[in-house]
Amino acid sequence: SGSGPATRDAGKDGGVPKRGGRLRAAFAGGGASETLDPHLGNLFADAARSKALFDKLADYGADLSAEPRLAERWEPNAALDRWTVTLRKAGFHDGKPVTAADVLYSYRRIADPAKAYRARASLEPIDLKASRATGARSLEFVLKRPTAEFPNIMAAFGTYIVPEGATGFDSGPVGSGPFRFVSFTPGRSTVLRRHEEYWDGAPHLDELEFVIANEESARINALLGGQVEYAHELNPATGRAHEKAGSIEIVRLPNSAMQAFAMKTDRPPFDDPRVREAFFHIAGREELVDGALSGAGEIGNDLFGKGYEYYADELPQREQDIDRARHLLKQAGAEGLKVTLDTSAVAAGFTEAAGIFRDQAARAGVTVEVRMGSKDSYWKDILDSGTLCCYRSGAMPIESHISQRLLTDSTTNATKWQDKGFDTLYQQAQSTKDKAERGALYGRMQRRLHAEGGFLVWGFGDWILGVAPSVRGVAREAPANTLDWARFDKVWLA
Amino acid sequence: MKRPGRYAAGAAVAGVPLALAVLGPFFVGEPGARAASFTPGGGHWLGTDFVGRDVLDQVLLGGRPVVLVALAATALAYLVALPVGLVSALTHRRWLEETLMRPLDVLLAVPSLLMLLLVAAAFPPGAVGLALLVALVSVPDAARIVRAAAAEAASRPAVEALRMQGESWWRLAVGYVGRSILRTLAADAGIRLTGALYLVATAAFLGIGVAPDASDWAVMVDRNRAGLFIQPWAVVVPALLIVALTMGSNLLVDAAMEHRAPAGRTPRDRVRSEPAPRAPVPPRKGRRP
Amino acid sequence: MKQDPVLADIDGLTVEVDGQVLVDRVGLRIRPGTVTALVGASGSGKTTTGLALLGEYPAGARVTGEVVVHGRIGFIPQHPASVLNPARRVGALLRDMARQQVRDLPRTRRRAAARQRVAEALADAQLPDAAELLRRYPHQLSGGQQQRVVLAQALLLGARVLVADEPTTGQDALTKRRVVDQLASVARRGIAVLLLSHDLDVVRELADEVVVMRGGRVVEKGPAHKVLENPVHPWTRELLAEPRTVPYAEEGRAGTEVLRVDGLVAHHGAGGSRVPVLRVAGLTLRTGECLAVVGRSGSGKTTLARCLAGLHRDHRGQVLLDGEPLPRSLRDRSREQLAAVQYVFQDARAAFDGHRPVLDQVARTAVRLRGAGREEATAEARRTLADLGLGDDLVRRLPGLLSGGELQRAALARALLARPRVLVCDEITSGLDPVTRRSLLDLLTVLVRQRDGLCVVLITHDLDTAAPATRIAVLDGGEVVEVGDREQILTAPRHPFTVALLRASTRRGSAVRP
Amino acid sequence: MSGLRSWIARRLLLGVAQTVAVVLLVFVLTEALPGDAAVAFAGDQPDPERIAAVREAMGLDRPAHIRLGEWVGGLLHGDFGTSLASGRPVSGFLADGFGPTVLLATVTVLLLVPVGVGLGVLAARREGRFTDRLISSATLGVYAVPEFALGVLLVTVFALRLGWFPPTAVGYGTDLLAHPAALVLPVLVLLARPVCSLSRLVRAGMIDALAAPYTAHAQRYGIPGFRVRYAHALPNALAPATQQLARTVDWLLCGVVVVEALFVIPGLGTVLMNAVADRDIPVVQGLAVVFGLATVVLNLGADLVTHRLAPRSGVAA
Ligand SMILES: Nc1ncnc2c1ncn2[C@@H]1O[C@H](COP(=O)(O)OP(=O)(O)OP(=O)(O)O)[C@@H](O)[C@H]1O
Ligand SMILES: Nc1ncnc2c1ncn2[C@@H]1O[C@H](COP(=O)(O)OP(=O)(O)OP(=O)(O)O)[C@@H](O)[C@H]1O
Ligand SMILES: [Mg+2]
Ligand SMILES: [Mg+2]
Repeated sequence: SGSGPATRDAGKDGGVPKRGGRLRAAFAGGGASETLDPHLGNLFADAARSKALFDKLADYGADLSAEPRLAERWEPNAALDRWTVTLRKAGFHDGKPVTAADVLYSYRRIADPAKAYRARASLEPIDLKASRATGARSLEFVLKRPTAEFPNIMAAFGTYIVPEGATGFDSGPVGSGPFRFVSFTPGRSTVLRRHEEYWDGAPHLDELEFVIANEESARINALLGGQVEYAHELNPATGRAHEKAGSIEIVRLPNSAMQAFAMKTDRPPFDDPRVREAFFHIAGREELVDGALSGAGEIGNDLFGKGYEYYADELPQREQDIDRARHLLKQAGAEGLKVTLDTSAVAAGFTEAAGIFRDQAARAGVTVEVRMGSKDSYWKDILDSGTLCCYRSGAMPIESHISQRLLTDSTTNATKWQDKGFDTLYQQAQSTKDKAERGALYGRMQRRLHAEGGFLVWGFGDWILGVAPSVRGVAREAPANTLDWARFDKVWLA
Repeated sequence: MKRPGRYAAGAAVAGVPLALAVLGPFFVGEPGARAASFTPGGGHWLGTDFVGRDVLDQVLLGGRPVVLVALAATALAYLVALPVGLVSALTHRRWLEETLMRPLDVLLAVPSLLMLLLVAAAFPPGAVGLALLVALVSVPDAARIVRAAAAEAASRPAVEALRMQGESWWRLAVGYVGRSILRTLAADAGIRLTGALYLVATAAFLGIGVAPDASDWAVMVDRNRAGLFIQPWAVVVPALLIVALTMGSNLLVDAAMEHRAPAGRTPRDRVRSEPAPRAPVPPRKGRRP
Repeated sequence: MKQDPVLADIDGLTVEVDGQVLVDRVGLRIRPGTVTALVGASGSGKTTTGLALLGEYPAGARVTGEVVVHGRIGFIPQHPASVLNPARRVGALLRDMARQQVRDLPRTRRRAAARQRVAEALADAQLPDAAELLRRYPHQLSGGQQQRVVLAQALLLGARVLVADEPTTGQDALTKRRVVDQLASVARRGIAVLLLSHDLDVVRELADEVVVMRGGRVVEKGPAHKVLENPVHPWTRELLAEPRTVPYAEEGRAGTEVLRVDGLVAHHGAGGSRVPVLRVAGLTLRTGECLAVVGRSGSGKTTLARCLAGLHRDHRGQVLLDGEPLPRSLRDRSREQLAAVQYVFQDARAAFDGHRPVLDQVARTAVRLRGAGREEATAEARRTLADLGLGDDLVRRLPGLLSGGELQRAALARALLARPRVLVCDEITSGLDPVTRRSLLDLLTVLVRQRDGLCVVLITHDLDTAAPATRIAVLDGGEVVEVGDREQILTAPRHPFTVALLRASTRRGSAVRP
Repeated sequence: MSGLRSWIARRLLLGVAQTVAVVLLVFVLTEALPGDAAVAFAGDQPDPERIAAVREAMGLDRPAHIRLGEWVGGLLHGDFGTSLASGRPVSGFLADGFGPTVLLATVTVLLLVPVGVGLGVLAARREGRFTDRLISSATLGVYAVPEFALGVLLVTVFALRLGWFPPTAVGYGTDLLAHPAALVLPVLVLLARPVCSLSRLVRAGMIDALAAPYTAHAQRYGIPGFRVRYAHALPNALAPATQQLARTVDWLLCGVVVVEALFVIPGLGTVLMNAVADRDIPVVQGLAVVFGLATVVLNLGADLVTHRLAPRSGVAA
């Protein structure tokens, strides 16, 4: 895919990239237990730091399709269960080249069952015992089953390549990323310096510092006060307040966060598709986006991945239709329905959305009782218990969304959508080499979900950043978690 | 030395929020459709709040719970703290005092965040959880202040005399000691009231007591903070009302407490800072009738 | 203003509260080097007049007339405890005052000089070895010691005018002598002293001018010898009449034992500094008798009384009522036990709740300890108070609005309402003029004689008051040095201390008679 | 004196018991919270298999009392244990958070005492008059404004508009002393509420103390007004205020979460927040020890002062 959006934007920002300077970027963090281990990272701050220090074999483009990074090329066999990957010429910060052995070491480290690294689930399709290096820079991945979207695996969150044998990362981690390590204080700051020999061209910045500020208003104040040049994750309201003021620049990364209500399809009342459909019709999506996301986002159509590759654009937008909802509920014998909606302050917009939806449901005669849960254990709590909950997802390919959440054996199936036919469709897609055909299969799956799935996807939130006027080259289209999000090697200071 | 105007300031300041709290709910119309959050104008006098509701309506609705909850919470806290503090100040049994006060110290040392989280997790949302929470958080503080204030009064000869008369503990503790430290208690309670109010808001955010989008001034202040710069009214109006409530009620209490010292011979102009006269004092002339 | 040496001038002073006249057109002139004594019945307006010099009036008073004062005024209030800061050590104010006076000295010498001045003032106020005393808190001093500390403050001040409200009430005869000498020497130094006193001996000895007050009016004034020796006004004459001599109790009516003190050793302070201040090997009280306890100030009289009353827990030994040991703390005593032993506090003002009318407080005793109904109790309280000369309108006021002597009587009434079997009275006559004192003691006599089984412990410095008692106990330095029948003690004292005490209180013309 | 000493000794002994109680309570509370370190670690990927693996790796599969026992055993050897979330020693967490917290607390208290007491005394002197009303209204007004709003307001005016102070301490690390300007706004926010509560209590006590005869007496005897008020009247008014002050210091030491977050000061409050969110029990327990000890010592101090200011108490019958 050659030049990423970053370089495109650089032109729009005007001027030729200037070399030098130090950029300070404020992120929310995890306190003193933060780590530089790229496989352990969980937070946005971890992801951004890992991205600066390390590389993956591939990464997601703005539409969530995999783009080659350390992998120069990849080639499947006919059965789609063996993939040959050729690495590009790249070096670690200590001068050693990135080799197939490093890749295998990294993947095996991630997959270590004793360690429970986050990306382990993503690497599950790979048979790492059978996979092997075929040369210094080429290797063959053996998969447990046909996997047409194997590149998504190489681009998955946290699948960074570390040098063979690397264990401790807190002092002097060595990666192949655009920046090399200088210093790290957990929960406070991380200082990195330009890696001159970076394979994708040395960064413009001399130095990059990540500082941790958990409170949103602290990040925006630090930005306004010139203490940082880049503030990650701002509130929609803050975005609106400063958009036109001109002292800082507000960058919105669209389609970054799916916002939904997840209905458990395996238990009453949502085991009745009519009730699910009724709920689809209850939701006033504009009202939800305006109220819960403060207008910073787009409405959803009960499908994940708006704007991403394979997204079923052609399906009609669902509108609020209280009469129809009442009718469906009556049909289902669920008049005067009472449900508990689980929510928590775990993600922006959750409690707001819950309140708004409660009022909307009341108009259809449904009593929604909002229950606040602990934000630290929310995701675990809603996974198996309850019937209806607020749900959110960051950007990932639609295929990953399906494989992680909608298959019978998916590990985080919050809607308990377990459907043999659906599973089969998925497997079929994974064995289909032709992209268009595969797209059609994804389309079929999405139609089913749209008609009777468990996710009431009401919106997609923007990811809002603030940058100082002097900062150029910040990508504007990349959803959070994709390659160009929080990417600093193409950024420069005017 | 009665000044008729001494209640005026407090009454004027507290009157607005109190009137709103009492009468506000009667002036709220049907809730219309929600607008976008944090938008000023657009048919909403005070704009909209974080979920697009009319701020004016919320202000009108949000006073009653604040006043009720804060009052009830403070009263509850004192209901426990007062006897505990007084008993421990009045007893001569060290073990009793230690038994009463030391466990409270333990409560004090537990980070309130943890307490909040636990109560949030353990109790269903509702008045009970909320009451318990506020009591848990305020009682140790209040009890220590009561105890400290009462220590001196409890050791006065007047208390011995009351004991000599076989007065009941209540009469002694509440009628004499409590009354002697009334001013301090009033000051502390006045402040605690406001503290309780925001505790309710924090609790609401963690899911205890009232809903996180409840119509409640304190909750409004907390939840609308994100929009402070685009739609300030959603924060400023309820905050000002709370400020007025706090300020007014405390000033009223101040006024009520004015010159409550037991009557006796006091210098004409009460003792102030002026140094005692050194040179011949100017004749002190009384008013001639 | 004419160039006369008048230091303080009160002219036509009228103080009215709620239409009631406390002081009516009083005029006074105080000249340097003289002692002006203000005498009169309890509640006659002495304190009100004295406080006027300080610019203090009852709250809400209407004041007319003129008060002019030149220079600083020292003040010894009737209840010295009230001006002693309970949260500060006794030495704090003294040291601060002294520091003010040595400001002009070089820095290095200030400390020593200040200390020197304080020590002198204390010595002048008859408080020897005061260094230890200065480190105490006011409540750790006996009533008389408190009074002398306040006197020391006034002396240290170097005031040009000294208002001394009952400066000798709490002192034993020996100390009183010295205090009187001290006041005399103060006057000799050119200081004008306004002495408000009931103690006519002191007045006789000190006063140059005597002003006699009654009901807020000046009824007679003039040079001391004239007024005291040839009183014109009948009221003055009444005031000067001889003290009573009729014994309080019927002679020879030896009753049964009520209260016995056994091996009592009382301590003050806590922990390591716990010092024994009182030792009573044995002391018995019988029904129908009156035991007077005399002794020097600070000898432990109040401590003894408080031990009996259950107000002082920190003691060894036992107090037995009818042979039953009484709990040490009155908290553990039953109602009957509480009622049986009643104590009238030395500092009456501090012992009342300032927020409730006196009558209510007095009546409560009957309600709580005898289970009387409210109405009934109030009626009885009103009667008892009236017997003590306290009118209805007076006792419905808050304690702060009563004079010192009035409060003392109210305190006695409060204890009497319990119908006690043992009544411990701590200096209950100290704030009373001779006339009122006489009537109070008469009342007590009636009670002792009529109420079967009542016995009274009368703590007093005044030998005239002690003399009619059945028996007299003499305390010195915490030891009972002598107990005996009145005749024996007064006529044939055995202990040298008793002798000294008796000698000190022998006054001109009349010795104490048995 | 030695009575006092034995009292202190007993209270300290009790204090140890109290601290143990605090630790136990905190342990139970944290255990009672929904979720554990493994769940918190798993975040939005609560894959049950993964949670089980993490649980095992963290040793959470063992019974709670064994874990507590082990931790206590370590503590007896001065070892606070290791964090579950990061595997780093807990003592490091405490040491890191302690510096900024103590600095903020010290500066705040150094300003709070004179300002709070001074305002209280002034208001009491002018009871019912304009100055009193002004002081009362102003402090109450500030008190009733929530911390975050006050913080945002101060930052907007003094940092962003006027540029006098940095808006946050971001990037300054632990060495805040090197950037005193960054402390000004946080300290102001921290002061806002305690100044009000302290001055109100001082005022309440002072009104009675100033009206007391002993104050008039000291004044009459030529003691300068300042000394009369502060050395003679104030001690009688101070007992409740001292308790309040102890509470304030305790609050300052045990983490002022809002201010730390708003100004990016990584103190103990932040450590606690994160540890609770991570269910990092050893860290929470380490903090509980620190908080428990701080509270015990502060309460003992305050009680000593109370005792000293009411010397008559304790001898009552
Ligand atoms: N604030 C007040 N309001 C009304 N009456 C008062 C007030 N203060 C004092 N009195 C009354 O004024 C009278 C004079 O009081 P004052 O204290 O001057 O008497 P005194 O001569 O000093 O008496 P004693 O010898 O008993 O101390 C008393 O009857 C007292 O009850
Ligand atoms: N709380 C205390 N702590 C230490 N010493 C005390 C305390 N109370 C009293 N004392 C001392 O104990 C001694 C006896 O005091 P007490 O009050 O019994 O004397 P008293 O005979 O009643 O004297 P007075 O006639 O002056 O009232 C005095 O020397 C006094 O200083
Ligand atoms: Mg008098
Ligand atoms: Mg005595």
